[in-house]
Amino acid sequence: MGIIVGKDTRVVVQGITGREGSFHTELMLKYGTKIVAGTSPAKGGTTIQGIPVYDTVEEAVQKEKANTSIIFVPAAFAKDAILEALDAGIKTIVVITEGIPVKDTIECIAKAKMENATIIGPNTPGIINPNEKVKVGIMPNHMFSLGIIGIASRSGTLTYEVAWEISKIGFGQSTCLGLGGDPVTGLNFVEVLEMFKDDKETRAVVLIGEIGGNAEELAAKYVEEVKYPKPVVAYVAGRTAPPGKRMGHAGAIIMGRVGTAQTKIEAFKAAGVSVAETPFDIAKILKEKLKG
Amino acid sequence: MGIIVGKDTRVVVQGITGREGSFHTELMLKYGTKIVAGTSPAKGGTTIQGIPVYDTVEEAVQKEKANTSIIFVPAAFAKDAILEALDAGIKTIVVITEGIPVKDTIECIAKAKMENATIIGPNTPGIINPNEKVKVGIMPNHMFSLGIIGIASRSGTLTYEVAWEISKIGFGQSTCLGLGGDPVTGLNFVEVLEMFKDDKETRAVVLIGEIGGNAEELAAKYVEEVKYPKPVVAYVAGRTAPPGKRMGHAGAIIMGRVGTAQTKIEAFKAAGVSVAETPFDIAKILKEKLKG
Amino acid sequence: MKLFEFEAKNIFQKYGIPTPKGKVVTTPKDAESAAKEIGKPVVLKSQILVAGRGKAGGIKPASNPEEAYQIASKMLGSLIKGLRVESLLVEEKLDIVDEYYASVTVDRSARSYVVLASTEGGVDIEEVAEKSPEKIVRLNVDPLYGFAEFHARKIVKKLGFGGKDLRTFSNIIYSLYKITMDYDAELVESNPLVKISDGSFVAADARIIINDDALFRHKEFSERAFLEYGEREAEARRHGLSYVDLTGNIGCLVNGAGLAMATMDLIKTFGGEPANFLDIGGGARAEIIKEGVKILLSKPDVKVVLVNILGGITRCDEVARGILEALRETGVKRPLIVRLVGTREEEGRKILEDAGINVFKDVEEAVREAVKTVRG
Amino acid sequence: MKLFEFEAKNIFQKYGIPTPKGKVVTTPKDAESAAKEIGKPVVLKSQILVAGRGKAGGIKPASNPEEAYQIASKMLGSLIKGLRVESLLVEEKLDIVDEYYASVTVDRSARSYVVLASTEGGVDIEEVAEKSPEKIVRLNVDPLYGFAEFHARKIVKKLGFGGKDLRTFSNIIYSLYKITMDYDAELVESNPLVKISDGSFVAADARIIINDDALFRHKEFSERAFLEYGEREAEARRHGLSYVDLTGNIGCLVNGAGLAMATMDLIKTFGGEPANFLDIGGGARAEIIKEGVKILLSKPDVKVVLVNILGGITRCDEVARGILEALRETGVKRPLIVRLVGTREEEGRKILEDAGINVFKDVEEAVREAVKTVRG
Repeated sequence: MGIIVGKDTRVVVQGITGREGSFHTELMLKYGTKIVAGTSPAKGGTTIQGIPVYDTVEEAVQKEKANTSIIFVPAAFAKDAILEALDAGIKTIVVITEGIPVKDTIECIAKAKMENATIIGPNTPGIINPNEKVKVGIMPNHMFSLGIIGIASRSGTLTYEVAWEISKIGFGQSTCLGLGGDPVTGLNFVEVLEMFKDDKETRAVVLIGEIGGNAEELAAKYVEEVKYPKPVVAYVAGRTAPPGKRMGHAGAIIMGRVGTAQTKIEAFKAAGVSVAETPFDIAKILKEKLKG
Repeated sequence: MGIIVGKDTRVVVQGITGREGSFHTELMLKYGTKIVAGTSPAKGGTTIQGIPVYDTVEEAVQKEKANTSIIFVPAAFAKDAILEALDAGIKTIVVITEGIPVKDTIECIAKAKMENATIIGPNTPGIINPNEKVKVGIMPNHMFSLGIIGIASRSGTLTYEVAWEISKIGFGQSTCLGLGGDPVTGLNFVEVLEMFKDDKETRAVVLIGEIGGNAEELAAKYVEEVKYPKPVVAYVAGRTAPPGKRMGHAGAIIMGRVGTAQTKIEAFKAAGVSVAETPFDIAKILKEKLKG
Repeated sequence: MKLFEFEAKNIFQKYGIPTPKGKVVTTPKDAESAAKEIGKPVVLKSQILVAGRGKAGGIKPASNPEEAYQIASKMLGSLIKGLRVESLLVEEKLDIVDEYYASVTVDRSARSYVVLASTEGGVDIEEVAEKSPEKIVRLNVDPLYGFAEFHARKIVKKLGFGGKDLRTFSNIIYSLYKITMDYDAELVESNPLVKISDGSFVAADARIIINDDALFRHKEFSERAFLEYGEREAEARRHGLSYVDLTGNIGCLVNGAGLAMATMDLIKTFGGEPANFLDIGGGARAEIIKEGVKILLSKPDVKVVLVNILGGITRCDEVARGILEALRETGVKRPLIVRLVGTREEEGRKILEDAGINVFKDVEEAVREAVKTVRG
Repeated sequence: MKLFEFEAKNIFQKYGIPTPKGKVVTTPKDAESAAKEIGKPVVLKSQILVAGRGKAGGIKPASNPEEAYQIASKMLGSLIKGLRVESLLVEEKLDIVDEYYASVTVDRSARSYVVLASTEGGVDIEEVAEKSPEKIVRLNVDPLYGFAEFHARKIVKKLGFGGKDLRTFSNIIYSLYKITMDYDAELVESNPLVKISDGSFVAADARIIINDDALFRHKEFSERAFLEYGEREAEARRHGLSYVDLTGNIGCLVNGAGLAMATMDLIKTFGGEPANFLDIGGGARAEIIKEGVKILLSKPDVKVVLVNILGGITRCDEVARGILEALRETGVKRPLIVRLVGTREEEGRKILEDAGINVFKDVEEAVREAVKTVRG
């Protein structure tokens, strides 16, 4: 079990011939991920790490039954890659690429919704399910271990730190995914919380947030409203960070007075979510919550 | 009965304050059409011919329960007017305006389809149902009369000639509508034939085609395929007309060798459709077909 | 509105589609120096807005600058398919390896744009379409979804391309689509799109037709409208009239395109030959009617003028006044046959009858009379 | 990337949104003649890329050209909110009747653009948003449907406008949306958008922020990037590093924005103060690391440099090499505390330890050490 990816996940790597694409294909294969194809327009017919490379995602789906895609193509071509995956019928798309124009992201997410597909990212480290040995992402393999904690994070390396701590105390992870570091992403905390709620393997959920946006505030509201049935532990980075670029008055108008570490932490606390002071406290709190 | 418009039709005139809009509002009212509102952004609150004018179609729908729109606004603003009508929930939109860019028309028709709405036109004289005294269009009132013939036409004045002949022999019309003179229109012959098929009041159907496009050929194919249960009489204008502007090779490729009066007439004849030599023969053929 | 080949090629270049090295010239001297500058055999292509100029002698090769001068002297100023050659495009002669086809146009029945491509480019593409339709790949563009680069790759992939060609060809197709959208085109076509000996793709020919109805969004072309039309047709269009020259001797002026065509067909049925197609549209005022009649009277072939008006928005009295003004202004005396019914019919009839012009109520009668008149 | 007010206003004008008569000047003399040209009282507005310049003295009225000269002399070259005033926008003083608000921005949680408008424009708009949210009309744009003129009219209608104002205001809102799309903007805002005494609307202020990630599509701005940043921040961005100056004395260099913020928070938790935020991103090479360290060492406030690397894509040996090169190149001697784990950890550790630098494995330990170091 776990969420979004599992043993039936068959991955096509879009941009497999690039530096990052080929490097991480190797690491994903090592982890156990079923990489069934790669794409690179104009390089169809070759192989990389023993994986067949096609010109189009359509071929990867038809010939190799790929159902999940991970995208490494440069930002300028990412929108096209995502739309191609959607068109080919891919239902889970992990977008590693950073620097995608927000207009492109917005369009892709809307079209994904129309196709009932899930976009993870952009600018995400991806998703990993240690129990089923599936990693569709770029996180360091050894920091994750079989387990029961669901992690959703807006961060990359910070997530690895936290996952590692959780691995060290023996809880491990059911699924860990990065929502992506961009302002607009395919998944938010609430949607992931919903999925973890129904996942039998997940015993507790960790949310790693940061300043900016109101995803944390909405997650807090959700936890409270549905009386979330599993322990939720949150950490919010950026108490000492400068406020992000201010989006004129409009930013303040659409979000209200939210978006600082303080408003997020307060919202979590008010909703009964345990808030960790430091990333290293998360593991300690989990121990507390799950003892007995 | 009849198709598309009837006694429940409640019309909002978009562009009611313009020369054409106000002139034809008067004529439609005279004919018996239930005009319930007009719109003209910035002129809301006034009245024209006793009809309340609103700034938005939304108000016309909410306050006057309009369910049908007729559009007289200039070509440059027509797309916006159509989209506004769709957004307000209008399900039948008659677009009188001529000269709308084809890109705009294509977009509007696609969006109408999404909303399950019907666009008649653009560049149409509209639709008239003499039996229920509803005219949403600009055709001369006195040329139409109560009756049993369904007419679908790509033309304007030529339609009036034909309708008049049919009125003179006493058959009258169940519904007469202009598909519109533009290359891309919201309705085609096949769709109208389908509607007339199920209309009890319509005893025979007249199709008035012209050179260009393949709407007539498709109609012929349809009549043959469904073994159309009512007599169909066709006339095709343009046997002596010069071929229209040639759309490069592409035009020929997408349509094949069709589009001339000859191909259309042959297609109709092959499908068992009676083809009139002149517009004035239509009434004679109808008499023949419906005698007894 | 049709663009000249060189205009279309400039746009192609702006969108990253390679075109042959070339220059537009209006004198033989310039043709010579253009050929010199290009520095290899060239092709001289007459810039006229009509299809089929190749077969009509509008495209000629020249192996050196002197020859370019000679050929240009002959071509410039000559008439091809009735249009005067005002300029030539002098282009490098390409070392063609293969000819392809690519276009974007409007698919009327699908109510969408359609993208077409084939490996069988060249003048016979229509025959290919008929005999081996599978050799032409077509993709209708969902108007709400749009056309993405990957769609172009799907098309080119289906044509059997891979490797670098896949990328190059699909980039060109994507650009054709972008041009279609940005310029409100009804047609953007390259035939042939060629592969040359170094393996690259070049648009050997380029055609763009802009949707007339969208010209208000493309003011850059407004100055040069009507160039694709003959003199009378251009004059008609300047007054918002739709006019096409034909070879008969019965001049027709009708309101409505369908009725105009039906009138012409009737003329033919009764044994006559229409001299033209002329639709005055809906609601024309006397001034416009006058211009329409004047255009008909300006054509020496026209032996009789047949006016067929079914007044709806168009008012018969306006028509009558326009006719009389045209006759007065030109002073031309030709038999005039008028059929007039509908809005303000009585007023119109009176105006004409007062001027001694007979007015018909029935179309067939009027047309018969016109045919009888030309037959003498 | 923030655009200057005058740049934003030029774009507004191009899209048909009226802006005050005005001119950008860089000398008091030019300010004087601009005021003369305008021929009535003016406002001098410092062109700096930071919000809140009004309250910071960056906007001043002048009733005549001489006064404009005087004020410009003082404003030009002065520092406002840490940024030097290089140019002024000299604008006619508007005869304001009413102040409105209109903007388009990205709604993160709705994953769409959102259009906002209010009759309560001006500096207090945020307070209005909080206390009387009903006074602000908002419409989220369906990304697949787009935003049409009628949507703009719906918004303005909801604000209570009718008649000519309805048309004018909604045209402006539609233009703001078009600018947002065409320029890949994250924010296009006019606050206040004012009605002046003749009843017309004028964008008294104009703000545009372009999405940095989309700058590759807007080459026209590439030359003038980074102007909105301080010197060190601009230098960092030139190397693709994400840097923000803070007021503490512990310089931080971290891979990953989240980890960087968490590191800063830890510093604070343990009683220290971070001197900056610096995220080197993923997979940085030694060269980039070197530039990052150099930027930290260039800041006199920095008493200790704390490097926190969790190597995934980033390789620890590259980090180690980058650090040493920076130290060598600058010759600056400051205490250096390094936490290094992950990819090529052993190699990296060895390189640093060979150079006499202590390497930590645990973040908390490293941070504690850094705080201890600055405390002496």
